[in-house]
Amino acid sequence: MNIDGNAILVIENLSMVFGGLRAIDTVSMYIKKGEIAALIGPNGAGKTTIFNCITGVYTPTEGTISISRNGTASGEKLHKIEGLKPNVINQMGLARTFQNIRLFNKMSVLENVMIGRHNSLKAGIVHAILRDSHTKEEEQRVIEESYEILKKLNLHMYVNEMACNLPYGAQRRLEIARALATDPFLLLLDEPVAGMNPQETKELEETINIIRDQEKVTILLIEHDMSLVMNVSERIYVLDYGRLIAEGSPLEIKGNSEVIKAYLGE
Amino acid sequence: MKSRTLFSELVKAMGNGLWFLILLFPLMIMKVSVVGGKALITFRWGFAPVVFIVSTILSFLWKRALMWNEHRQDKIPSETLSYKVKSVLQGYFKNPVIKKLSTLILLVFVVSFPFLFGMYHTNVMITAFIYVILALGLNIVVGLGGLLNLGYAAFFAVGAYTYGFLWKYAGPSFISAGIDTGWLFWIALPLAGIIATIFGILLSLPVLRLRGDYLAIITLAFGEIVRMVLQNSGQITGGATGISLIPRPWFFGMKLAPKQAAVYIYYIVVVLVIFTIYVVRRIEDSRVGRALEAMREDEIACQAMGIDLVRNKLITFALGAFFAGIAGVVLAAQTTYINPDSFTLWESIMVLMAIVIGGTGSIPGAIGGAMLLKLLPEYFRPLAQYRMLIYGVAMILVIIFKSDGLLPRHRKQYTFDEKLDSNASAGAGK
Amino acid sequence: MAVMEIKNISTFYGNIQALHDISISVEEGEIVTLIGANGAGKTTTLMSICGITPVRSGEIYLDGKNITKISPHKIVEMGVSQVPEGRRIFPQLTVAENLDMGAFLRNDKDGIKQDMEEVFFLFPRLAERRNQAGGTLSGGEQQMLAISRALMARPRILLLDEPSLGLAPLIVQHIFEIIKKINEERKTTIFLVEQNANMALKIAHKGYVLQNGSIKITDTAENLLSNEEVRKAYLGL
Amino acid sequence: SGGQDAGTIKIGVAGAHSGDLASYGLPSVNAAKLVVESINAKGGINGRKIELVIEDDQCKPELATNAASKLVSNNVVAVIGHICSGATKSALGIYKDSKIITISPSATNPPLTQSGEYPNFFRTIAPDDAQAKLAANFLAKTLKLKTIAVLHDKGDYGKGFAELVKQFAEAQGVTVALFEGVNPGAPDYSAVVNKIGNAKVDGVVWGGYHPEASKLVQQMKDKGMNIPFISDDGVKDNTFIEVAGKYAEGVYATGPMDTTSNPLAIQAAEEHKKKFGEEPGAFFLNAYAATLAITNAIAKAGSADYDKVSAALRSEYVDTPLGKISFDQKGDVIGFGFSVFQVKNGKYVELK
Amino acid sequence: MDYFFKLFLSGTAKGSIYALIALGYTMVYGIIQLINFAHGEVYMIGGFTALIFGGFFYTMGMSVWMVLLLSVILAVLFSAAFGFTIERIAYRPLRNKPRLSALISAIGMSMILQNFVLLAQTEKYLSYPSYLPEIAFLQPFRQYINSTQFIILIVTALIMVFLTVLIKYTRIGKAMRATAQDKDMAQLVGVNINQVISITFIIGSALAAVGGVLICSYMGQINYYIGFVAGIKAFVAAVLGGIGSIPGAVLGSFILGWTESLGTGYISSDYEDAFAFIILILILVLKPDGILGKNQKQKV
Ligand SMILES: Nc1ncnc2c1ncn2[C@@H]1O[C@H](COP(=O)(O)OP(=O)(O)OP(=O)(O)O)[C@@H](O)[C@H]1O
Ligand SMILES: Nc1ncnc2c1ncn2[C@@H]1O[C@H](COP(=O)(O)OP(=O)(O)OP(=O)(O)O)[C@@H](O)[C@H]1O
Ligand SMILES: [Mg+2]
Ligand SMILES: [Mg+2]
Repeated sequence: MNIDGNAILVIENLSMVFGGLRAIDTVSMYIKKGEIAALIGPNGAGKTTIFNCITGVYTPTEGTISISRNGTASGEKLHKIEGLKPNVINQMGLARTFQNIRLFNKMSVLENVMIGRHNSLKAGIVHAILRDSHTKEEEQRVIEESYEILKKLNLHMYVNEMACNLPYGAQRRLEIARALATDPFLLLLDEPVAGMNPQETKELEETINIIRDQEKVTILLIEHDMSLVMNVSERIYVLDYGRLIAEGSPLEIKGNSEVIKAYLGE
Repeated sequence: MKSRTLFSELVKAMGNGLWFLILLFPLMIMKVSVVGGKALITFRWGFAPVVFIVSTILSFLWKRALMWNEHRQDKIPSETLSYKVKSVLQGYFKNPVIKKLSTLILLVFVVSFPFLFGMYHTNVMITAFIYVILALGLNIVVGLGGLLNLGYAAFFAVGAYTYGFLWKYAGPSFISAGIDTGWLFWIALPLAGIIATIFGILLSLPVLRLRGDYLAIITLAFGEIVRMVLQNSGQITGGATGISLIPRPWFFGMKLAPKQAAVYIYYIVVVLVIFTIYVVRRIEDSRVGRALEAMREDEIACQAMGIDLVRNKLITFALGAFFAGIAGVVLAAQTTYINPDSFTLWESIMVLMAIVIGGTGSIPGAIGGAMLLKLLPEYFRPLAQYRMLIYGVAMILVIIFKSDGLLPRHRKQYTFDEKLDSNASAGAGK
Repeated sequence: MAVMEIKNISTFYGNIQALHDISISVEEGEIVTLIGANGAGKTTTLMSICGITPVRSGEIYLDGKNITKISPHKIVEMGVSQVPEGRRIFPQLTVAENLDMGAFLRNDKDGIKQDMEEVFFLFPRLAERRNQAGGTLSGGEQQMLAISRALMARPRILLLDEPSLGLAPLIVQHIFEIIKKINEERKTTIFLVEQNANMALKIAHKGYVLQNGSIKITDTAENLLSNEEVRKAYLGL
Repeated sequence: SGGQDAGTIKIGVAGAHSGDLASYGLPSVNAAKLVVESINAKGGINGRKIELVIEDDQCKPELATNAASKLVSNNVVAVIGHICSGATKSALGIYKDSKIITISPSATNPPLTQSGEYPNFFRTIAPDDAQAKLAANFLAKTLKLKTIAVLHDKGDYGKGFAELVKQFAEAQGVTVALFEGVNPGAPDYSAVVNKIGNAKVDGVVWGGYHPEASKLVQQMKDKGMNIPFISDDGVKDNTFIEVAGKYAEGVYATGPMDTTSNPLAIQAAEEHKKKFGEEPGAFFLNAYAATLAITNAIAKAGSADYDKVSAALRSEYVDTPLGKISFDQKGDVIGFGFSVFQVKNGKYVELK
Repeated sequence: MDYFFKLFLSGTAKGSIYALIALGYTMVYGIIQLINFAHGEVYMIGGFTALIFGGFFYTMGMSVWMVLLLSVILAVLFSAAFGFTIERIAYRPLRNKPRLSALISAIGMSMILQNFVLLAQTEKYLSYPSYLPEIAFLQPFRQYINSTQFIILIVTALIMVFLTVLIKYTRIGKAMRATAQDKDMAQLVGVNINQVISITFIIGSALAAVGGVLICSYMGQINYYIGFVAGIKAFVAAVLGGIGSIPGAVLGSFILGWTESLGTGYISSDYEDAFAFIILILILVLKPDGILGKNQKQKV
């Protein structure tokens, strides 16, 4: 594959087979540092499955997935990540949200984000039992950091609410906040505006831009809401029946007849 | 209208009474005895009206109770009596003087217990406290980790046998060297904790990817294997005969009569209970505890947050095992005699029951549940042969009318005090 | 007479009130839509109708019969079918078995078979996945299955909770066409909850706006589409 | 020591009264009740009525300590029990220091008397080694078996007996080809029965209780194995014959000497049937004898004083369903030993 | 080889005994995810009821066949009624409560039933008459398998087929599976879940009674405690085979039976259960969802 630019995620000839079904069929794609890219396609095209392969939920049948935190152009080598455990992959700097919201429902909003910060803390069992001043400081710090993250996503007014009591749109944003808390360099969003009304969708659009610009986090998103996709993304990959059928800028994709036929309609 | 519903309820209850009369007929009214290979049946007609009337009454009350129970949570909590009482009490206990005072009273009571109530009650309390340690330990695994463990008695056995072996194998050399064998207890206590922890880690390593009941059954299997090894390796473990005459703990070189020894062990176990509560509370309320909480809620999301599930589960198993090990040593010291019968599957189930009835995950719950489960049958003794029957009934009643447990968990939630905003303070929560 | 008449219902979750004195009436053959922000109580309304979250006060009538205290399966027997929020596919049943469950109360083997073919025609994707376990379908496929399952019951009244959620643009249009079609051809009464208020109001006859558990506006769909308040809050215009 | 409550003399009855071993503990409660009732009906001992304090230990050591301390705080002067050797061991520590006489109807573990640790302990049953010796002699000398299989139920009692038989039999030149424990309560023993067949032994020894024994003999006969089956007094119980039926024929068991013709035994069984409506269960007669012995000793001693009563137990003979018995210095029963029995025509017949 | 064959057959016989109990167990377990500790007690009650009615009819002078038929039918009816009642009292009020609560209720129920029978009947072992016929053509093979074992094996097979067909193909079976997976949704397609759950308990308990009669006949004895041990083994077998899978429960039972039998035959019966548990551990480590269990892994 021919990479044009500073790639931080490179997928080569990825295939995923379930029983007899080829859900992903030799897909190759890459994500450039600092961009907002989108992955679209009809239902059941394999978008979520690609996310699952990247984040270690599935081990791909064939192909490689590699990352490079600073980008290939910096001279940094690519690290293969396929087949690693989800928590290891997350620690390497990839974070995701889920198509069906998976918050820790019975924990507060603050705590959800604190869980995201888990790996930036050190205190183990012994520290927990002794609770020395260092550990106390650390706990104090994580609360403050978490609050800062909530503020960025405009969730700070809910800080002490139980996650399950939040409005739907806020829950989606909390998932993003929680993912951001793990300090990723690449954020994978699976249908971030599904179930949101147009007003909320607009707000999230802004948030996504802010995350990219201020936090310097690269974003890859899956979405069926074309207004969002076309507004925020710089590059779009289109998947159909597990195969890549198009790649390009929003304008190019909008005009691509194959994409119109398979996906966009009209 | 009202009297008519009451009437129809009564008719229904009588219907139920009839149903129970039929249902229980073969077992209650008929009685079998086998003589010369032939089953002889006698009829106890006298029971028939009793069964009918008792089940009619019970069924009527049961319906009422269930209805009341169902509508209980409809009420706004702040308007219920129990809430009002609770909040008044809480108000009192917020007062530092009262808080200190009541802790002091409790402490004085606990400390003076052996002198107030005598040896029998002290002994019973020791048994109950041993179960409190077990319940708190298992609560880490089941309540915090969300892992159903049906083989917990194995770690209890490891602890008890650590002490037993120490006595059996090192005891003679202690005696010949002229050292008081009472020292062995103090060596066994930390050693058993460590060995049980190692067992916990070793046993859980291969099985932690299992979920739910599969994990439960595999821990059950481990528990049973440990017991079988203890039972069948007679040369080493004493087999079914067990290990006897285990020394009581050393107390400044004094030989203690059973009465004094009971008091002494009582104090030891009280200190251990306090230690256990302290450790469990700290862990629950830490980074590790938070991760366990999240793991119980959603394993997949938890992993996506970079949390290593296996490591966390391992920690819970190891910690749980540690406390079981310690409790085992105390058991061996109290009974001075151990055999595999004290570590059956039933024992694991009892500890599990203690924490569920107390309130899964709740520390006061584990304490209350363990006390209840161990004290009830003791104080049900006057009920003689009806004891276990009534015990079973009590379990069901408690769990149906307090299905989240008697003292359900109120997790301390991490909160952020917005008024202080950036010079934020971490807060004690709700 | 209204086919479905909701009179002053209030629903609670434990001690939290989710619905405050709601009244809705749906005429035979109508498409009625219920719109509202997240957490307004739309799902709760649907679940209250079906008896899953029983109401604490008020009454619900179906064909003039009071169904307020009736158990859910009996209400379904009376011809009410729902596409619930979150799809609620039976995860271990195959696609075909899920559809079969939709027709649980029907006895006409041939009719069921025919309807199944029709559903597969509407959603070819499902035909391809016929023997796959429901739980492993993609999000959108599950949504198609949930809609199809409800159709399999041949309901007289169809309750839809955000049917377009997670569907590709092409399919979203398709779904609304299907809704319109079964309303016209089968004379099925439809009660539609949607985030996509724009689309919903376009096919509906009448609409209700729900806010914090209370009905705020009731009007014809046309009027609602041009209502300033609605346009701002729910149509994002 | 206790018993100062001038009104009544309290006697404890402890053992498994619930749980899986209840069937071994409850008969002793019945026995004690019957004896005490008849004594009280006659005005009690020296004018004082007897009161029973019944405590359940489920045969668990930790519950036994609680039961024991409960009895101690209730000021009992003596305890009939406990039933299982393990529970007895953990309870004895408490009784010993509180000077309470303990008479077990069923705890056969040899060290209980032989170690000399427990001067307050007596039993109306012979220790395992006595019966094991008898069984080993019988199979080696009388039956002249060359190779045997020894099975047990892994329990304290059964396995103890089995090990001793093995030891004594080997000393007499018998080969023990198979020595194994089986799971008590299992529905089926055909695998181990096959193994016995495969081992080509000419006799089987069973250490344990009758429920398993009857399954074993049934499944052995079913597979056409007609070799001698020798067991212990856990099997020398009429329930065994009831349950095993025709399969019981020919089974040997060591057990307390035949006392069926003893008028007291007949009377005790009748009393039981009258009061409880069924045949008495395991260790009933032993418990009956134990209760008679202790009440007699108290009567003879003239008070409930520990030293006097234990002296009386050791010196006085008393008529019981087991015969005229007394106790030796260690606490083992005198005047009542073991014999070998065989099931003939549905009855245990003592072999002379 | 003959020895192996004998062991294998006794393992099969033992396995079919476990299976007879495990089938009812796994059914209830599969539908409401409840480890029904009281199932073993229903099995015991089935055995007792048949003994009691059998004894009664026998003294009335009925023929052996009639006694067998009537007592089995009554045992099945009464056990089914017990199952139904137990569910109503102890499990239904806990339907939407944490799973562990229902488990505790089940343990409590098991204690109640055990002690009830202990008090109402007897603590002693009772001889269990076998009314089952000797099968003539099996006589030459008595060394390998006896008539009762053979009948148990056949009945197990029949019940397995019956349950598989019931659950896979019938309307009630479909309703059961739907109820198992999502109770609310099942109601929304018209399933009366209370009825379905009751029927599940009725069938499961009726099967337990059949097991009670057959197994007690085979053992030749009964006592109030036989249910507990049997229940645990059945639970192990059911999980080993895969939760909720009917053929899985049978296969799991046979694997337990074979392991125990061969382990006893070639190594030692001292560790009979240990072999079974080691096999269990090995299989579950390799197949975390049981032998025939479906992969429960959630799609995310
Ligand atoms: N575990 C699995 N087993 C079998 N098939 C699967 C599994 N997971 C996914 N599939 C199939 O793979 C295909 C791709 O699914 P995926 O969830 O990736 O789709 P998607 O592109 O995210 O669709 P949507 O937009 O509807 O969410 C689907 O047809 C689905 O049925
Ligand atoms: N199971 C529950 N327990 C407690 N409260 C609940 C529960 N389900 C819903 N609620 C609360 O009831 C209110 C109404 O919720 P409902 O799900 O009906 O809203 P909705 O209009 O369907 O929203 P959405 O667009 O997010 O689906 C919300 O405030 C919600 O938090
Ligand atoms: Mg998807
Ligand atoms: Mg909703």
